[in-house]
Amino acid sequence: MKSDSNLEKVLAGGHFAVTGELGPPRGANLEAVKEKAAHLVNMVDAVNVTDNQTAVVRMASWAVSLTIKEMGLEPNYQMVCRDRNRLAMQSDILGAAALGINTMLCLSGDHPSFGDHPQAANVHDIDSIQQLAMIKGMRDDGRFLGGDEIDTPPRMFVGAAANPFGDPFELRVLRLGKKVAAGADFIQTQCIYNLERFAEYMRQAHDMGLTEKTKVLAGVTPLKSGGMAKYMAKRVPGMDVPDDVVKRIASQPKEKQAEEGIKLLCEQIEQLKEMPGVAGIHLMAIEWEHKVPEIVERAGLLPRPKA
Amino acid sequence: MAKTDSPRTSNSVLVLGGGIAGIKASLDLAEAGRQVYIVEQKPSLGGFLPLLDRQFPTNDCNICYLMPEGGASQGLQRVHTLPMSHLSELKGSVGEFTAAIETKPRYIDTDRCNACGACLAACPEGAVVFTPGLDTNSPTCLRYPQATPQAFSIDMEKCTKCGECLKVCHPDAIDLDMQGSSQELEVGSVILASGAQVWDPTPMEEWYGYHNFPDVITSLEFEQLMSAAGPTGGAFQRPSDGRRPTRIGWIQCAGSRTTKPGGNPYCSSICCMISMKEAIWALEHFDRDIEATVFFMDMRPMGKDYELYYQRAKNELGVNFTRCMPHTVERNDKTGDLVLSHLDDAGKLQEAHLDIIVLATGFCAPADAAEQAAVLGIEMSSQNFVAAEDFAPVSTSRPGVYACGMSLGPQDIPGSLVQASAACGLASAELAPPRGLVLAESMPTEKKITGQEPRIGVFLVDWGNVVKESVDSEAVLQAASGWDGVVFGTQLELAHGSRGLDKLEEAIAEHDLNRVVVAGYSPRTHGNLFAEAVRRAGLNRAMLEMANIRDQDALVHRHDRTSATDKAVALVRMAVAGVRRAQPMHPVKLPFNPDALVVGGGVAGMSSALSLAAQGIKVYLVERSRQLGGLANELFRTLEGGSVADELGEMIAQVQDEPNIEVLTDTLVVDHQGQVGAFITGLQSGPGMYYRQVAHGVTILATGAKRYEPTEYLYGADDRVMTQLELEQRLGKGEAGDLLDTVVMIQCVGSRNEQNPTCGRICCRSAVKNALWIKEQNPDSQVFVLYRDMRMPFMSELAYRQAREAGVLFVRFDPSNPPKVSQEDGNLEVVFTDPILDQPLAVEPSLLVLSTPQLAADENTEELCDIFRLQQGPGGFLLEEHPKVKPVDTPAPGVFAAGSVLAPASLAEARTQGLAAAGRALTMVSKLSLVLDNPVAKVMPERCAACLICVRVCPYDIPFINADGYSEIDPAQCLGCGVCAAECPAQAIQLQGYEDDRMLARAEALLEGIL
Amino acid sequence: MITATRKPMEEILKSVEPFSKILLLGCNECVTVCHAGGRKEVALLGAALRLGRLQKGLPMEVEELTLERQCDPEYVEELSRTIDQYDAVCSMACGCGVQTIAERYPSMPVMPMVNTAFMGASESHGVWAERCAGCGDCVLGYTGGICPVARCSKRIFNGPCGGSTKGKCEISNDVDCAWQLIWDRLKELGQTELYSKLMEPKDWRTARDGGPRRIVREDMAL
Amino acid sequence: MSDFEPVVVVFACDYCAYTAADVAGRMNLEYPAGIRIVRVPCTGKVDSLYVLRALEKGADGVLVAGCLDGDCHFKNGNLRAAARVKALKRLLDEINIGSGRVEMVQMSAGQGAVFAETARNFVATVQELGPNPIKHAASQAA
Repeated sequence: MKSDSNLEKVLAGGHFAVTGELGPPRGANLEAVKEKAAHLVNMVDAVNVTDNQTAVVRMASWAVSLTIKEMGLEPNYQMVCRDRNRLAMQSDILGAAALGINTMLCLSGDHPSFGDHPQAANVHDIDSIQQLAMIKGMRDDGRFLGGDEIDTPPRMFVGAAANPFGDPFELRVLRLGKKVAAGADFIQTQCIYNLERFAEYMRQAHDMGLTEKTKVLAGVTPLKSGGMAKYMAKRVPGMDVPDDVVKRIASQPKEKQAEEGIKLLCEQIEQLKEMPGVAGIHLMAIEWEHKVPEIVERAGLLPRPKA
Repeated sequence: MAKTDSPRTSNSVLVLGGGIAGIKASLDLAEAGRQVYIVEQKPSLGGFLPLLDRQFPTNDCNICYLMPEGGASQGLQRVHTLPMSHLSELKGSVGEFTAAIETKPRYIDTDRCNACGACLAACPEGAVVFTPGLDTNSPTCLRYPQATPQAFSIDMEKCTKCGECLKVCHPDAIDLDMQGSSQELEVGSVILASGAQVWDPTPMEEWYGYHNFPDVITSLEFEQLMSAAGPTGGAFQRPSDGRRPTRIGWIQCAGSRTTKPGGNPYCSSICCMISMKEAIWALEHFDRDIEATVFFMDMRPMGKDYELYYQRAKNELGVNFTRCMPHTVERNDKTGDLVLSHLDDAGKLQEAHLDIIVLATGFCAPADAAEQAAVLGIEMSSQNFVAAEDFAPVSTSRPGVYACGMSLGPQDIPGSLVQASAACGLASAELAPPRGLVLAESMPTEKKITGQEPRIGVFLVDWGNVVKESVDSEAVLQAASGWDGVVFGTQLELAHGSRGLDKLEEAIAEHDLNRVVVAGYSPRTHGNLFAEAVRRAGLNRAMLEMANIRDQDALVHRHDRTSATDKAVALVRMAVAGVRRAQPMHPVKLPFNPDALVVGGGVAGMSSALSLAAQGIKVYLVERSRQLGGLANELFRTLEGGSVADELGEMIAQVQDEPNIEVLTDTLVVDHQGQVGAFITGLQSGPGMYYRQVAHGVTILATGAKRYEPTEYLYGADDRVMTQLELEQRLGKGEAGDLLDTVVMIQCVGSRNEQNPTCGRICCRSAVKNALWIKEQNPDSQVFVLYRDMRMPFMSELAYRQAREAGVLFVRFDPSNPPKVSQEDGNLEVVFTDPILDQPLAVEPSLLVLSTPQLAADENTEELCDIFRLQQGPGGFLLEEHPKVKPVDTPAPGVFAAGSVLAPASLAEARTQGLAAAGRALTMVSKLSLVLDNPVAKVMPERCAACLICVRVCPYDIPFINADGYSEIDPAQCLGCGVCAAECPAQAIQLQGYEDDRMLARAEALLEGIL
Repeated sequence: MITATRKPMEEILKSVEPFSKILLLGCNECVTVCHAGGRKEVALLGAALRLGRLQKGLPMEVEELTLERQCDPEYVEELSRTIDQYDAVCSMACGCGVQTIAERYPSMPVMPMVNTAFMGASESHGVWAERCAGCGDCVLGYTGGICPVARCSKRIFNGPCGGSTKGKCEISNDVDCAWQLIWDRLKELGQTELYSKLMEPKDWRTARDGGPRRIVREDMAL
Repeated sequence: MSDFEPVVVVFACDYCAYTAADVAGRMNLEYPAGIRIVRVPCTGKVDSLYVLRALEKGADGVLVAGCLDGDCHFKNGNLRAAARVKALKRLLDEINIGSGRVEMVQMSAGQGAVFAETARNFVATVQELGPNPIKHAASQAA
């Protein structure tokens, strides 16, 4: 084992993994965090704790990670390249590791122009792939990026995000390959709605032998309403929501749309379970944490394996 | 046109007659480098023109554009004017004529006389003759710049040799013993332009009371009566008792369209327009209380868009029109009223009481027409006008002798000018080929003025005294005299005899001026005229700046003398500031490509092509369709009965056999660039639309019109309803037989209505032609022609009469109550109102014929306008440069137009315009080199940052960054728009004449004193 | 080329408030080419300044002059004889020019009239776009001649990020995705294998992050 | 400010507006005498500087008068002029002279009536705006 990560163990055990997601609060209110997190206990194998997602300032990812760790959850500590240079990153990683955080996700981060501080300088000292390589190097070679040796290297199970649907499509698998090469132990993908296209992506990844070297968790998000479906389809960069999906949700009466969304989600999860190379799902129920138990229940993903 | 066997060695043409037709012919020829002898029997040139106060349809005076002085400044020295002269014999044959000219004594030496007028004042007998223009206060432009030549003459019959004049003549120009002279001229061809004379109402005075009643006058006399320079000095009084007339009546067709002895059977064509012009002018010039009534049989405004002029006169300007048969004029001795009795529309006798009656007298052949024809050895028509044919409209029976203007019959100015240019084209074909002519440039070398302090002369030019009316000229000159660099200022008076331009040139020499401001006319209209004068005085043309205080000040602010004067001062100050910084400009000379592009293979286009080709000019003749001939292909015969097919066939054959013409059928024009002398036009040919470019120096557009597809009167719904063209087809092929039992023709279908207010112009003639033809094929057939006005100009009136005599029934209808056509179980019925019986008549025709107009081929013409940067006028027809004085020119230099692309045209008109366009083109093609004197952009290398901005913004991709690393602009290609100069971030590019410092100086001078 | 744009008039007018006679100084290099500070722009701003001040009722004398280059001491030296007659120099050059003036004439206030923008190229008449960030360690050889540092919003060296959509960047449809361009060009060049090479974290010392940069040519500088 | 008679400089293209102005004169159409026309070969030649200088010298308004869209004798000079006028308007607002004092107008050579009407209307607009603000300042300074 590379780490003490629960996620690593579940995946190593060949189980179909389930990860959740949790957005830190825009304030110093820990209770809110705990309340949200409570819904996820025993429902998922790890919880991504986002890092100033969509470039909006939130409670530090490492702090929230520690909090939910105490609640018995496995935090997946996210870190974006936008806000830290290589020094800050490495020191935070050492701190997190020291306090028992075992899982990390490397990301570029949304551009500040989307967030609440568009005027902020964006660091991008290194990019997410370089970040992966850096963490792998710290863990396996026990060396800082600068080359110096580390006394007690951080034992991190490190993953990366991937968007199968960004353009250019042909570059997507190649880039996945780069991330694997850089040291991604697992991959969490962007929300999948177009399963055919995703299957194609997985097939290519499989052909390149990537699914051997890494564990791919397919990102899924329940569509709460026709409006949300449309928004995802039109507005979110690099998102692929097929028209029939939008139609299916939107065609329902308002009050039935959420239910339809969950139904659709469960069907998708069934298909993903069957898809070669898919090692699990990453369930992003943003501001819908309380629904997670129902979803995993109905998707037949319970009980979660005990590590 | 079959080539004559002229040796083509001479370069001279004899022009007989100095009216506008003769003048136009002379100017065109001179501009084309030809030697011209213009022989005029009167003491001075001008013909009727100087006697007209205004000309329709613009109702202003275009004399300065038509007379030599304003018409064309270059080439004038090649026109030799022989006044008081006539042709006594014409020996030899085409290409090598010898003309014997007799000149009467003038008793005044034209070279010495400066027309100061002293002799006229001194002469007790009024024997001194001088034909001034009419209204010297005309609010238009330069009045008749007194006579050309600038000299008086003496009428020996009146002269008593008292010798008074000798005393006062300082130039010592008078020689009372002067003898007549004769000379022989060698010329290659001859153009007859001796015009017509006004018909004299005397023989019909029992009808019109001319002579019997002093208040019955002719239109020309009325014209003078209204004129400030006329007998009443502008006071509007009637001859008999000096009372101010309020009820004025015009009697149309006085002496025309009549079989009465002393009258003329034909229509004089232009009297309708003249009367309307006079009526409108009377209403505008004098108070609105005037009641102007035109008594007419048919209104015949025949020229392009003249119908609109008629509608305006009737509906907007308040001229009354009474349709009637004028009968006799009596005088009520109690009231002094003139009483015109006339038969109204319903045939009832009516009386009209009037203060003045104006006889719209027509024109007839000059008294000596037959005599002159004998001398020339040419055949004349029954009416003693030159006998011409549709396909040879300006030719005479003697090769090498051509005719134009009223010697071919009464017509308006544009018609005369078009014929003049047409005759020039043909006459030139008999001369040495135009290429290779070296045009004499007799210009003094330019003075070196670089480094000199500016010595500016300010000249106020106010020919016609328009500016004075609203601007205090003295104050302007006064102000100018105080400005930096202004050393001289004066008014250039043309009204007092001497040629003002000479004065200008003298002043430049006398005061050693190196810069000139002319305040008065617009630089657009008169810039060239004065630039030439400045150049003649030894200065560079660019040393002139014009202040537009007439069109853009005096004429606009007539009710605010103070402001107008202030503004004039500002405008002149601007010009002075500008000219102070003027730099000499040196024109670029480029080889002139003589080849011609003719677009449109109809009669007009082919005429142009043949005329040019006959003079060794290479012609590309482009036709959209598969075959040549255009609309004429559907015509069978002319009104006179000649065969169109034969003539057209021969013409097409000539075109195809002509080695100088490259015919491109199935071909479209797709793009066009360059300037006159160096055009490049892109063509696409054949089904494959294969693209090629042709280089040419001039362009002639003759793309014709399209036929109106009627929607009225069951057309298309019933086979018995057809257009005149379709009828002509049937008649021509002899397929109409059974249909000819009862024929009804309806005129003005698709014209003179809201959708198309213009007149179809030739539909009346088509109707009469076909009506006669029907009668010819089936004498028993009943033919009705339902019309609004029968418009049968000149000799076609005779055909109209012939048709009536042949039993064709002409029934007038009112547009408010048009004929009604219906069809019930197979029976066609036409119901119309007979004005005389004033009740509806129903006819069941075997054939219903609609007289439909030609319309502008809109899409096609619009495309053309895009490609050649031209504009469309009312009705979508191509807009010529000037409807009066430049009828076949377009605003684009080197681009001419002919035929029905300009307006619906008859065969003869299309043919004439085609020849005319060729004649106009020759004035350019004869030039060996193209002189580009437009301002061009200049780069200051030391400033240039080689930023490429100019390269990017130039609409013609002319600037480039040269080997030395700065922008270079080829003056030969630059068209001088100045965009590069305006965008250059380094201010490294300056446009000649519009340099930044100069523009800013102008603006500042214009605004001086405001802060 | 260095690009710049004129500052808002309000800011400019405020910055010259204290002065009654200024020298408005253009530069005939980059700022001329990008229409920010050449003779033409100097004349325009000059007129605008006079107008703006007259409108406030505080006329100001504006002397207009454009130097060949404001970032070379020799050219700047031209001012030495006349500069004392002005209350201030208002430079329309890029920051380099402004500082060269300030350095040479310590006692003379120097006001920038333009905002220096970026190193760019002209895309068409009136359009300039950033092309180089001056990072001091050019990677264009590996990226098909398209710079990820200057043209990717996230400076990603192993891009594109997930936000790339139809060739556009996630921040705006008007911004091309540099990595789409890079990839297309690499395919064009048949060099797609260059992509698979993992790009190492960049040494930013050669860029601004290494502190103000100088170039000293031993073979030239004595 | 009713007795205020604005002075307006018109930069008129030789091929259209300048000709139209001549036509207006020959048609005896009236417009205020404050209208003063400067001839240019094409509005594309009208440098923004000319407009500013005119205002600087006390003009109350400036018209740039060019050909109708698509009719520019030099293809697109009128469009460039229009673009410059747009930018100038922004600048004039920035310095409180007012964007309303400069306008781009378009007409064809024959439209004498259009010229006269345009001139009248613009003068009326400028009358509303009042005199060029620098006049007042200048008079105070003096």
